[in-house]
Amino acid sequence: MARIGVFVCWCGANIASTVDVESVAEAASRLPGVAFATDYKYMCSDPGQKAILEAAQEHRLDGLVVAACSPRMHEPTFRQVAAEAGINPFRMQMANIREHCSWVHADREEATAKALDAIRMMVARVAQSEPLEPIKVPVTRRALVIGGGVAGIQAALDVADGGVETILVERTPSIGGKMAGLDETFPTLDCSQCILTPKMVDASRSEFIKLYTYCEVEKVDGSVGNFKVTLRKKAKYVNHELCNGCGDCFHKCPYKKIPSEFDYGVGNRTAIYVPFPQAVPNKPVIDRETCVFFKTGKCRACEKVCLRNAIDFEQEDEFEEIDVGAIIVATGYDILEPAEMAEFRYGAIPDVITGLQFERMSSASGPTEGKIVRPSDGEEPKVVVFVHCVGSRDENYKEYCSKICCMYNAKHAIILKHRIHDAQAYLFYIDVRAGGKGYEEFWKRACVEEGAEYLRGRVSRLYDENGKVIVEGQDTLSGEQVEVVADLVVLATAMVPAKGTEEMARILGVSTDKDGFFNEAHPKLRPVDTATGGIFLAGACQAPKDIPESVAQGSAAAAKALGLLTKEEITREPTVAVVDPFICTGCWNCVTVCPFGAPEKSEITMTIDGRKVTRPVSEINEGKCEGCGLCVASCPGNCIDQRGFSDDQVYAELGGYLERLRAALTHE
Amino acid sequence: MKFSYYPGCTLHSTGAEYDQSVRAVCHTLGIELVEIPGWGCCGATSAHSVNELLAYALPAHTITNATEEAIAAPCAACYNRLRYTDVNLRENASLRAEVEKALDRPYRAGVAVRHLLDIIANDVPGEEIQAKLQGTLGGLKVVCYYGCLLTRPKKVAAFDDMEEPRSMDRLMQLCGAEVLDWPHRVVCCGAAFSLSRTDIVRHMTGKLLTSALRAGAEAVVVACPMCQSNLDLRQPAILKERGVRERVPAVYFTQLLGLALGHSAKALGFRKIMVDTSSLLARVEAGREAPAEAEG
Amino acid sequence: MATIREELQAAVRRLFEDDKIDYFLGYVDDYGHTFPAILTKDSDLSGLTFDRKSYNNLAAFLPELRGSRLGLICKQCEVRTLNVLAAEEQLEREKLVVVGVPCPAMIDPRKLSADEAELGSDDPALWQEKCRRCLERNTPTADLFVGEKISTPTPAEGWPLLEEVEAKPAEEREAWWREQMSLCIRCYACRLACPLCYCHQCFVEDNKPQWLDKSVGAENNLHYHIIRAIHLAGRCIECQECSRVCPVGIPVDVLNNVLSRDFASRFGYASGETAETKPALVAYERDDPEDFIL
Amino acid sequence: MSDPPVPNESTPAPAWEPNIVGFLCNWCSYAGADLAGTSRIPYACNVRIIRVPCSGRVDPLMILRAFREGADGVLVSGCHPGDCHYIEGNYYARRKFIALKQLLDHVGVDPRRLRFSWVSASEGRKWAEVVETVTRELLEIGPYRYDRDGDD
Amino acid sequence: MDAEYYKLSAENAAGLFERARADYDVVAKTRDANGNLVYGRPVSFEDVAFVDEQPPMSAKAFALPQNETLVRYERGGGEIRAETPEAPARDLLLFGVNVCDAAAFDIIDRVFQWDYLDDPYLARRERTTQLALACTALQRDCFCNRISYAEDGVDAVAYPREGHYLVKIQTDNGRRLVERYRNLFAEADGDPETEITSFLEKAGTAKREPLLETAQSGLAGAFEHADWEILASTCIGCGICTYTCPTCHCFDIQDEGGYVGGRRLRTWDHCTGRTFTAMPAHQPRDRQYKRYRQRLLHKFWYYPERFGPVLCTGCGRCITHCPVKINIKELVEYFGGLSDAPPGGRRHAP
Repeated sequence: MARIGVFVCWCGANIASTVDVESVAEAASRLPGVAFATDYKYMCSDPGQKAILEAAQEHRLDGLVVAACSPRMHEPTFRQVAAEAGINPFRMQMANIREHCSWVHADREEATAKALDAIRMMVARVAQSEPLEPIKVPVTRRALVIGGGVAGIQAALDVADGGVETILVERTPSIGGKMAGLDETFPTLDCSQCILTPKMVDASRSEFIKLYTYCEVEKVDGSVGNFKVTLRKKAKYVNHELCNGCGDCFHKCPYKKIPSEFDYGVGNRTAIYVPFPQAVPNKPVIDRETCVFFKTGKCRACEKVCLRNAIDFEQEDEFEEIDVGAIIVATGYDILEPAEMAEFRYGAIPDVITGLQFERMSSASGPTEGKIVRPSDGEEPKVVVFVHCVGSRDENYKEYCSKICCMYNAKHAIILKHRIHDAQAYLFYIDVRAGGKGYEEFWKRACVEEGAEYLRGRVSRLYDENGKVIVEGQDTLSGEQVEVVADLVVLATAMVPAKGTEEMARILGVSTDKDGFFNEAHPKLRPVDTATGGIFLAGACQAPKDIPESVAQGSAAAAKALGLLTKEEITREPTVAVVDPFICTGCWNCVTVCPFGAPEKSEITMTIDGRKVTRPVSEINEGKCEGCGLCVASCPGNCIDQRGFSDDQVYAELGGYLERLRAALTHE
Repeated sequence: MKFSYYPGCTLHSTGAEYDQSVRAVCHTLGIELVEIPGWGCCGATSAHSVNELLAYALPAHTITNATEEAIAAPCAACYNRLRYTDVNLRENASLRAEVEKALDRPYRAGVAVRHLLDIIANDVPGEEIQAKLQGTLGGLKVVCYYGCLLTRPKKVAAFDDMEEPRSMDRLMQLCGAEVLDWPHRVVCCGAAFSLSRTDIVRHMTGKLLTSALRAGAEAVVVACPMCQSNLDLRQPAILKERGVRERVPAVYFTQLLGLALGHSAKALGFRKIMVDTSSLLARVEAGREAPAEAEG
Repeated sequence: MATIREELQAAVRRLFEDDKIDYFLGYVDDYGHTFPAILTKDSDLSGLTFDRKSYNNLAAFLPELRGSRLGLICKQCEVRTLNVLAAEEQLEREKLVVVGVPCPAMIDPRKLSADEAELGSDDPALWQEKCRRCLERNTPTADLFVGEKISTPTPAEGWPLLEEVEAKPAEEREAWWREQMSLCIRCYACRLACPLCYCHQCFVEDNKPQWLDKSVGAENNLHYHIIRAIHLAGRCIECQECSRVCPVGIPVDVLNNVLSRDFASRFGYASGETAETKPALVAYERDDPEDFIL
Repeated sequence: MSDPPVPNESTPAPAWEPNIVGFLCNWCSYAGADLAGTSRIPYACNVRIIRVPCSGRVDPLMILRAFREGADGVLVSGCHPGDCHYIEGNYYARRKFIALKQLLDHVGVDPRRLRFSWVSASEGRKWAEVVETVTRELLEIGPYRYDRDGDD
Repeated sequence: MDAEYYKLSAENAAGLFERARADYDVVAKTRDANGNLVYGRPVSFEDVAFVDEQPPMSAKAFALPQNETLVRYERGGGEIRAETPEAPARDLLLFGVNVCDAAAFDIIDRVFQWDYLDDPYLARRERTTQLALACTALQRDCFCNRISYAEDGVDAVAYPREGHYLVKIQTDNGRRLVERYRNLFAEADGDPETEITSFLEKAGTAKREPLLETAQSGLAGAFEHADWEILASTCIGCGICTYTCPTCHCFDIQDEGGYVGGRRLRTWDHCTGRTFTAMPAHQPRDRQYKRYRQRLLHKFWYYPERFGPVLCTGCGRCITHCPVKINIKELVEYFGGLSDAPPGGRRHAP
């Protein structure tokens, strides 16, 4: 017979005011399995906890029921007390007689009866509770960062700072992401190359960071602390060990008219190329799609000039399997394809460009060496129209606000003024959102000091008229129809998740929201966690975000990862499912329902009637099991049970309450 | 195909040529039109800016009188008002009760309201029109002007893309016209301000006409009598103000379609167009004789 | 029917001679009954037959013979069952030789008189109720078809007994089911005759915890039958063996029909149609109806 | 060791009170009930709560056992679809509830005896209203008496 | 005691039924709401079904009910109250039951009076009187003619003749029934014994060699016989044969309820089930054919070896209602060496 101690708390007057705590404690002392019962003013206080410890000693208790507040409040506290009293923490249960009872039922007699029932149920539950130890899972002290933008770089640097080996995987030939393509950044107008390049170099030099560029994540298995990741290292056709980055090859490459992805088509690149001068690693790759050798087998100009014969056309994609303990996703963003919105005639009128294209023109190392020009005739634009919220805050496209366009439009207006002193900027906006530090002052500088003309209204239509772009819109403040004859129009299009985010979500088993951004575990309290343990988020892949926030999230995700990786092993809640292989028939219902892939197909060999029979059976991977109990309820043969929420416990709880009813009923 | 025909006030008066060409084209294409007995004015823009009940009761009266299952409305304004009424009465029970009290009889829900362009461009198969062509439009250069009511708002008038409609362009292409691209397909012509604020109409229509001329158009094809009259009525004065000597007649898509289907210009009411259309008709004639490659 | 008997025996003998199978699962008639039998290569095949009393769903014997090469006679009932079992990975289809037969519709044993004159007649009123809804009389996807194919009459619609019970008001339905359930002796023949009840330990055999009382009684019996019907949701192929074998004549398959009809109309479940459909209760749609949820 | 006096024995038996077993999911509904407490929202006292990790953990066996042991009503409450801490637990649960409800309705058990609800952690008031509704409707249909001991 | 013979006219039979209802709780064959034949409690003589057909459930339940509360306990107010249900208050008359059902009671009385006297069972048997009605023809699956033990131990057996029944009384309960309604019975004339023998011959229920008892020695050596696996492996292990059988009497003890109150009850169990002898370590009869073999050998070897009669009255229900129609008579003959042709011709590899 169990020796359970029942401790009824007054919680000052919170419980005692409506529940007759003395009579409940006295009644509880006579419950089956109860060796001792008492009540006390504040169970969770120090004297309260001491009282439990003493009683546990004196009455050799092996289980505790604390009738007080909600377990969501003090379960950890009293589990700790149980541990100190030498009782397995999972043989302590709390009976919720405050939130679910005294605070919501005024009738003293009813509340007391309900409190006693709650205690009766918990005593029956503790009597059926197996002692459980938290599951220990070894941790691989290595982190994976997916995406080499500013968020990814920051995360990798911070994790490396903690002395943990970090694999930084970047899909394009160089890390740097979108920020590398920017010119000056708001609100300080310091040049992004100057503040980003040092971090890129640190990342490439750090002894703890291994850089995998031109590489994608193919497959992710395992669970928190023990992920097994398959990487696809795309063929670069250049042996980076031999190459010293002299650049002869891409100077010699005859094919110079390939639109550069990095410049968003503003400039061109060669087939063998380095995306931008400050690229890290500063070594070229050959783009198989545009290199003529892969079409006709001729040319090989780069191979001829390469003194270190680093060119290797026979290279194949390579796969590498790595073990990591934590994964930080920093896959960044793309912009909504403006061609979808016919009214802006992007693509039809050459002088209608996107914000990122404007950045590339304004960048000193960009294709126009910093000169702002009209793509149609290369002339300097005198009148430039900047259009806000193109595709954002629009029920036909993206409902959300992309957060950074107001600021970079103000920045563009300022840059335009600096580069072309007599140029006039017109900005069509709905509301200017400048909530960051120094943002309001920055925007005011654009419209007051730099003379940018802010027109509050949406642009209804653009069309070209003898070389000019006529922008029809409305200025709601003056109520006027407005028509601007512009030399150049810059569209601030909506930020959307990077291409391939959906695919990455499927590989990681992480869900995405209605707009395709990764789902954080909790918008306010766990913004960099995901629902899956050990996978963290950083940067614009989680939602539109500016550089300061992306960097902050990079560090936050790193802190989370370090919190996990600095432990030898991590403990997980032991309330996981367990399969009885002898009666499992291998129908895989559990495998189908589990959202975490915990049930795995294994085998069992039994001797029946003298013959050895091997059968497929399910087995729960305790590392992956989150303890939801879905598989337990979906197994027809009840072959799976859940520790801590076992069928026996639920049955006992049910019986504890209803048995009193049944006895009363059979009196009739 | 059988429709209840709702001409609307203008087609029995200033827009008579639209009515003539509609009846001619529908007759040739086998679309039976049964004029709605006792139809009334749809209220146009004036009603819904003054009295909401009236704005819904007038169209409701016309819809309830319709005998067929679907109504064909050639005028964009009537089409828009009838659609608006039908959608709102079905969704808003209290409004419906109020309108039924005003009409003193139940509203006949479930009648489909269709614009004539939608019917001809989407329901009549292209091959059928092709088969019935007597001659092409001889490569006449045209731009198609839908106006702002025909494709908006999306919830009510959803038979073509709101920003970039193409159904009339397709139809004209079918008839052998050279359809030019231009940016002002759905920009407003000033509509009812024609009398109260003529300055606005002159400004808006001027922009449309110069844009059409700039695109090289020899005719602006329209599908709404209001747009036609704004573009046509004061064209000489408006263009003179802007120092433009060329003229570009605004004609109904049914008139050009009628020509292609072999009806005579007189039967299609070309003479009623203010801007002289004789050069246009000559151009079509010339284009027809000239061998095919000349058109290119 | 005589020719079927000879053709069948010849085909099975060839299968054994060509060493294609270790066992053959078919029907044998002796002492006035037709019953399932497991034959080996040296069994006397003279009893092997297929007639209108071959109701048993032979798929119910697969677990015992799993792993060995097995030939079995399959009506459409068996084929649909094999599909469900395959979807739940309970059999290795490549080890089975499905012997197809033209199924003339089984006679309801409760309508057989002593001299069994009814076996010859073609009156649908004598058939088992499921046979009126049969979609395909000749075994689809058979590896080997014995006998000539016969025409399949147009399948009847609906579940007569279910609709009859359903038409009663709630109190009458409760009384009717309470009376049926008071007859139940919990012999579990319905569970053990069902090919889809293959769990090694059924919830009725559990005693830790003992969710279901062992004692008979209208409520205990009802709970047992409800849980069994739930476990067959979207799986039951309506072979009606459960009702046929019930010694006290309770139409237990009506409960299965409640769910198979509802899951067919609401979620498009056609159990046994393909070898891929997962059981209904381990699947969901985001827009499943929830009008009953507060 | 005697058993505690059964409360409603000594005092004059009040008019019949329905006994309801509530299976509440730990992340949303249990927290919602806690919130009803912290917000001091009074509601009927008839529900005894069993905490389960997810509404998907509730097996039809438990619900039927509750009725067998003397409950007059059973309420299962979980997170709103889409909010489940385990992503899709409540979706699977809902499919099971549909099947069980269909069968119990068919065999004539009053549909108001077995209730399901989605209550989030921020819906304290809704939890109180759910309990009030379920209790009030059970008062209308009376105690659940199928057959007590079954030995005929 | 030696048998006594009486004549009971058809009208008096109706009179006997009506008058007996006052003193006895009368059970007879009748049709239930679904139209199934059952041993019920018909209210009037017209409702009694005079047919040879047996109800699916034998009359066993009137001596050994499927559920029987042995003790009900309740804990409260400091002590535990326990009460055992009293013995039945009224006598029970099994009116017109099949002979094979009536004969079964005497066979299983032996095990309930063995080293332990089963009070509830014996109390019920004490107050039960059987007035069996002999069958006019052997049904398809019946084989009472192959069991030596026929009407032995039955209180009274009525043989239908033209317009009257020849009633054979064999026990005190039987005589007490006749004495109670002596005026309804007339002295039997002529030679009742030969009349009965010729009746049995005509009905086909007379004994026919070789009786199944003789298979006992053969069965003793058949435990390892290879054909058990093939001939019995289609058995699905349900409880039909045992629950419908008039002589199968195995039961399980179950406790229901809990600390505060509940009951201990006896409920039928069946040796063909997977959990019957499932020990914690393992289930000794781990294959279904072993469980079926146990049922057959218990009936035709272990029971007769210990108590004399075979544990079977040949009623054939276990064949009629078997979902896979396994024929126990055929198997007893085959494994007992009475015939060399296995049923359905499925000899196992030699």
